Amino acid sequence: MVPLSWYLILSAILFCLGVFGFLLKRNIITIFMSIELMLNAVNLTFVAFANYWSEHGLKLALSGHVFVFFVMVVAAAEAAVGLAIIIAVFRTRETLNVDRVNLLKL
Amino acid sequence: MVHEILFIIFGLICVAGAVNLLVQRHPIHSALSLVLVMASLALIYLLLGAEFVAAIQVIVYAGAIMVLFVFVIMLLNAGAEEHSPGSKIALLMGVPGVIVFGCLVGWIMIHTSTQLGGVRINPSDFGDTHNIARLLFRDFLLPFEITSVLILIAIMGAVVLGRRQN
Amino acid sequence: MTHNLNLWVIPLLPLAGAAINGLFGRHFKNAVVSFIALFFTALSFAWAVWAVWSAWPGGPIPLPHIESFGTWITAGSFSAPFGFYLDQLSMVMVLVVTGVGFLIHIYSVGYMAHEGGFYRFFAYLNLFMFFMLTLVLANNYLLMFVGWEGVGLASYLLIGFYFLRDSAADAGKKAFIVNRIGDFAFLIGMFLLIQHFGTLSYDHVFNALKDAQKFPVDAGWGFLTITAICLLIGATGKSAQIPLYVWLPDAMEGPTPVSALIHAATMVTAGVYMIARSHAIFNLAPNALHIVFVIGCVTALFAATMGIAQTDIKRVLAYSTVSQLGYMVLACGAAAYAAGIFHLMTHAFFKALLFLGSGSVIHAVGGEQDMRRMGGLRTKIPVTFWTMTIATFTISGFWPMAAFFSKDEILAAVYRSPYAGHLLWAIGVITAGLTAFYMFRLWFMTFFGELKLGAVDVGEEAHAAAAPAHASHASASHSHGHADDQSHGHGGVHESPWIMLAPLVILAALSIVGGWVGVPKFLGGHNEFDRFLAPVMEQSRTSIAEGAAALQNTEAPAAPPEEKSTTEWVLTGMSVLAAVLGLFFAWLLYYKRPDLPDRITAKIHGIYLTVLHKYYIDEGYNLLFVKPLLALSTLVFWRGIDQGIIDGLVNGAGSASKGIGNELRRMQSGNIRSYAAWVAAGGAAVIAYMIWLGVSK
Amino acid sequence: MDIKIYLLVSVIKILLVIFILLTGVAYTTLLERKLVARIQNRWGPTRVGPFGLLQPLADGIKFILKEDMVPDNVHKVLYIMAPMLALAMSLISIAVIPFGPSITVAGHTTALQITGVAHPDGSLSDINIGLLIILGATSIGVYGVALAGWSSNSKYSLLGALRASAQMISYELALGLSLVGVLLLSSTLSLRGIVDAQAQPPWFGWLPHWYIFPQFFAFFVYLMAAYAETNRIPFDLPEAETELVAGYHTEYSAMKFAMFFMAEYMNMITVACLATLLFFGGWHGPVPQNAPAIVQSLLPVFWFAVKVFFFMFLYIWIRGTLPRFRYDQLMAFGWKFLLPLAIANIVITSLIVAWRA
Repeated sequence: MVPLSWYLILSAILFCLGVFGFLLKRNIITIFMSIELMLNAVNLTFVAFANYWSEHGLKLALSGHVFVFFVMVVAAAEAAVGLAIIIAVFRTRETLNVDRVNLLKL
Repeated sequence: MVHEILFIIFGLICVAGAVNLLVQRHPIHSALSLVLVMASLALIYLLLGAEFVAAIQVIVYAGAIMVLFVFVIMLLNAGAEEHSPGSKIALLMGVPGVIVFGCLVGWIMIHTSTQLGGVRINPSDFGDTHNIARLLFRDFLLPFEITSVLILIAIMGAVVLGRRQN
Repeated sequence: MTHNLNLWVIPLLPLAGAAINGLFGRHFKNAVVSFIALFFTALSFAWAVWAVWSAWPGGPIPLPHIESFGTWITAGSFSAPFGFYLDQLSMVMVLVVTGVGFLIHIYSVGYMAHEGGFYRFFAYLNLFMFFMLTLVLANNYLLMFVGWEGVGLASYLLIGFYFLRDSAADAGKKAFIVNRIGDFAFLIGMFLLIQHFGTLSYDHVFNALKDAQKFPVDAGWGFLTITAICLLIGATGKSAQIPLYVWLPDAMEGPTPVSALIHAATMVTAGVYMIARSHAIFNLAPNALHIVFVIGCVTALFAATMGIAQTDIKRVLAYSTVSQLGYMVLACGAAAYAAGIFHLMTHAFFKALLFLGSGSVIHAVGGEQDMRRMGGLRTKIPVTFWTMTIATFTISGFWPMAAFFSKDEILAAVYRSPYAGHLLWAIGVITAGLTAFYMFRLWFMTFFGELKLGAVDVGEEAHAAAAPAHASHASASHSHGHADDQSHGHGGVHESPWIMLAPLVILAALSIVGGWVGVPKFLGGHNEFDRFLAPVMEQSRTSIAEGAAALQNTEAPAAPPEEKSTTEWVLTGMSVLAAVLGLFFAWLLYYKRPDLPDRITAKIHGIYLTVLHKYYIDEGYNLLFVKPLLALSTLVFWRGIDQGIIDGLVNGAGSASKGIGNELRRMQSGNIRSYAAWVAAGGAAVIAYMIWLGVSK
Repeated sequence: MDIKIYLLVSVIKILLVIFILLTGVAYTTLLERKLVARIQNRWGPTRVGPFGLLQPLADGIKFILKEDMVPDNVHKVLYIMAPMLALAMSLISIAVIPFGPSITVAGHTTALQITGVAHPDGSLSDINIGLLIILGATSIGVYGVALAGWSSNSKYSLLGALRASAQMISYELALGLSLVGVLLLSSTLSLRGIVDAQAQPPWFGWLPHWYIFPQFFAFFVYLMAAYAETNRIPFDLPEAETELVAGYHTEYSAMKFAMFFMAEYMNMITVACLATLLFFGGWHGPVPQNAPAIVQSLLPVFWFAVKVFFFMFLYIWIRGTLPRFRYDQLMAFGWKFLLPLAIANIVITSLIVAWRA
């Protein structure tokens, strides 16, 4: 019998770490990974709450899982497009450092 | 009891992986630590009785998305990230902001943990494939279709972006 | 309803033609274009004939026959139906519009043969037909207004047909703007109607007006009078009455068939039609009726006098059109709506004939429009000559031509009418004389004497004479020049092709027999036309007398006194005499003693110039309205409000945002992580706020 | 049941399975060498032991005793981690595979499956997403290859790894989709459930109720994709000797190389087992009713082993027969042929299922 708040705190921690990653890392790919980390944190809350509500006999508690799937789909799409963008950027700028990619045009 | 122990173990692994993601300079290490986070998250999902989600988490996230990341890192042969003058705003505003954010949320959670109550490992028919499939293909059919369209568009976009303009 | 005549087909057919020609005509051969135009017009004419035939009074179909297609606009309590309305009045109009329109289409095929933008011309012409038919068939004022504006548009397009020529474009603009003034008043009138009747459909309004208690004769200046006056102003705009007639003469910039169709036969009569249509309102507003009366009379006289001095053949006809319209309005003012419509019909015939004839003449002499350069065309273009002759005699009101009957009926009605009838009747007669005079002047100058093409140089008066005359002359020669120069230069006068002559002949026949439907009693006729329209005008007879009575607060005579036929004879005699005098003087001055006119003009130079300059009306308007408006809009609206305030605001906003942006730009460092920092801080703030809410609760 | 006994039994099962598996791997290599030799009209290893039967042992000893060298400038941690990862993943996927119904030893009944549990009432419960776990393990297995190639800091390895990961990612799709048809028919993700779903009376009285017959295309796609997943000929581009020396394990030697080697062969076995379970009715086969209990419980395992052996044989046979694809051909084959075929199969199958329901 684990308190729900543990899960939520865990996801909060992960989320904050993800934001830190976003704020502090310089490599575009790593920043992307931080975003994925945040998404995962959110997924954790979804799943935890799904379980929690099914405990409390809520219908459609499983929709939490479904939302997780949707988040995954979005993450996959984002990863595909984002990595393609990264490759394109790298081709033109020869760098992955976001601080060097702060102009819209070369 | 077992539940708590397992949760603590995997939660700690998660946090450790996430922290490692931050401290590592080389993207591939970050990627691997993220994979670690995801794997242990999958196990936590199992604790929450969401075995299907757990499996999908491993297959899709760890197995596909992260492989894609690693693949790109290898392709671009990205080295350790070099130091560059970051943005002061990020340091002066973002970091404290995030800390405050985390502290506040944590405070709320601890504050309300007693009212919230807890979760236990459900009977296995909770998160099993049949129910999820029923939900996904009946109640959420339209969103499902829309997400598939989204994926399709993303694929096209990736192809277009990835093609070498010449 | 049991009987469905599908009236909507009548206007829709020309629209189809317009659409086809306008959209694809560019790629068609001229033959195809003209076929399409003619086909749809003819079909519409046939349909109209069939509809009228099957709806003939006494037939199975009760009149007025309304075909409604549901409501068109609904706004609160107000709702405008969308439907067509066929009664004796619209029957006449439909027949005139489609019939004359069809003839003029035929004529145009020959006339425009060598013009550029052939398809454009016919598309516009068909479009005009569509709107005109909508106008006359509408079953409410709003739909009528649609047609009203539509014909305005069509006429604008067609006046400016040679849009490369500034004068044409200006004329188009002038027509459009002047008409806007009238339309503005018309709109106000409609609003008043909506305010008081809650609807615009004829039958509702008129039935409501039947209720004598609710709407007694408005002797003062009640809303009925105001409404009537507004409608009247609208009519003056469309029908080129004083004070808004100024656009019509310039409208001659357009191709001649256009002048014939739009600016003589159909569109300009829309105002008269509208007055006749709303006779129920006018009858109850004697003051308004009085104003109509005066306006019509004055217009008739002034236009006639102006017509005398013009040297441009089409302008002469333009002014005669204005004066004839004045006649019709006069008739309406005398509450002799039937007479007005009667004259409208005959006028449609002979004035279209005159214009087409003049077009044929211009065509013959290679684009020359100045009558002083013409002459002796009698033998060279016989058919045109004879048809023109018939037309001239008709407009001058000789027995047994059409105008004789219609004009006489008007004059008689005027004489009968209770407001200072006799004086205005006298003016009417004088106008008739003047009309005869300038028409025969035209006739003699054009067809008799010897051809003086390019011989005479136009005197400085002519130079002083309205500049557009020259522009149009130049333009016409330009527009025909290329056609004629190849074939036979300026000298080679030639008869027009039969496709142009056939309509002339038909119209000539109509101008002769057209009037016989309205032979007054004392001439042994039964005035069928009057009786035909009677059901529509049934109120005229009675309440007009009441109106007059109310105006002079005397006891209303039970019925208008039935004149003794002797009076009729006298009146008729007078008008015929006037016509003969006009013929005589014209003959004297322009055939027998061609030197006289110059001497006379030399004597009364001032007056002559005044007349030549059309009483400086245009200049006056320029001075009174255009210049002040221009100054106002330049100084106040443009410099002051627009540049000062509005631009100031806009630029101020722009510069302000620019300044702010300059500051905020620092936020947009392009550094993703600083953006993320903002987001994070914002999220923290939001959470803190929510917690604060929760705590404070 | 008692948790201690459960753990004990599980440990025993794990050890047993690993032992059998490693032996199987070892002798698969021998089998391969022999068969390929025969196909190429040679003898193959004959010296060590009778018919060279001890050859695998010698190889093993060689691997173990060889110097375990780590080249310079490799990324040490990952370099060492990669082969372990590969091996571990291939072992994990074995864990959910049922080899037979259940067996009773010393009055104690257990399922012939590491993750299977036998309830006192004789019913067997299985982890209900076994198939997904196998897929997950294989997809994680990609990391082994990728990291190996990247960490060993050599262009051959890197190219091999790139090829390998690209190829595995692409063919995972076809693999997963080809399984959906079977899942639609059996309507469960538990491998045991799938096998039981094939335990129905045969079609037309003689044709065994195996899913290969209704799902032949799925089977074909699965086989091709599986070969690609295991980097076997004709899809062994990641280790194409003629182009990339040895692909992603160019820089590896001794035990680390052996791990890759074992991982590859274990994957082959896993694939074979999976094919058996999904398409060939698993352990079902003629079992005499009046045979002793031990035979009753082991004969199915025998049938299972026979079917798996057939697939291993097929592997080797194909290796000995077919040439290697070109890389673009490989990708085209995966994306433009297998994937559409699998999708079409899914559509048709689901239509039929829906129609039957």
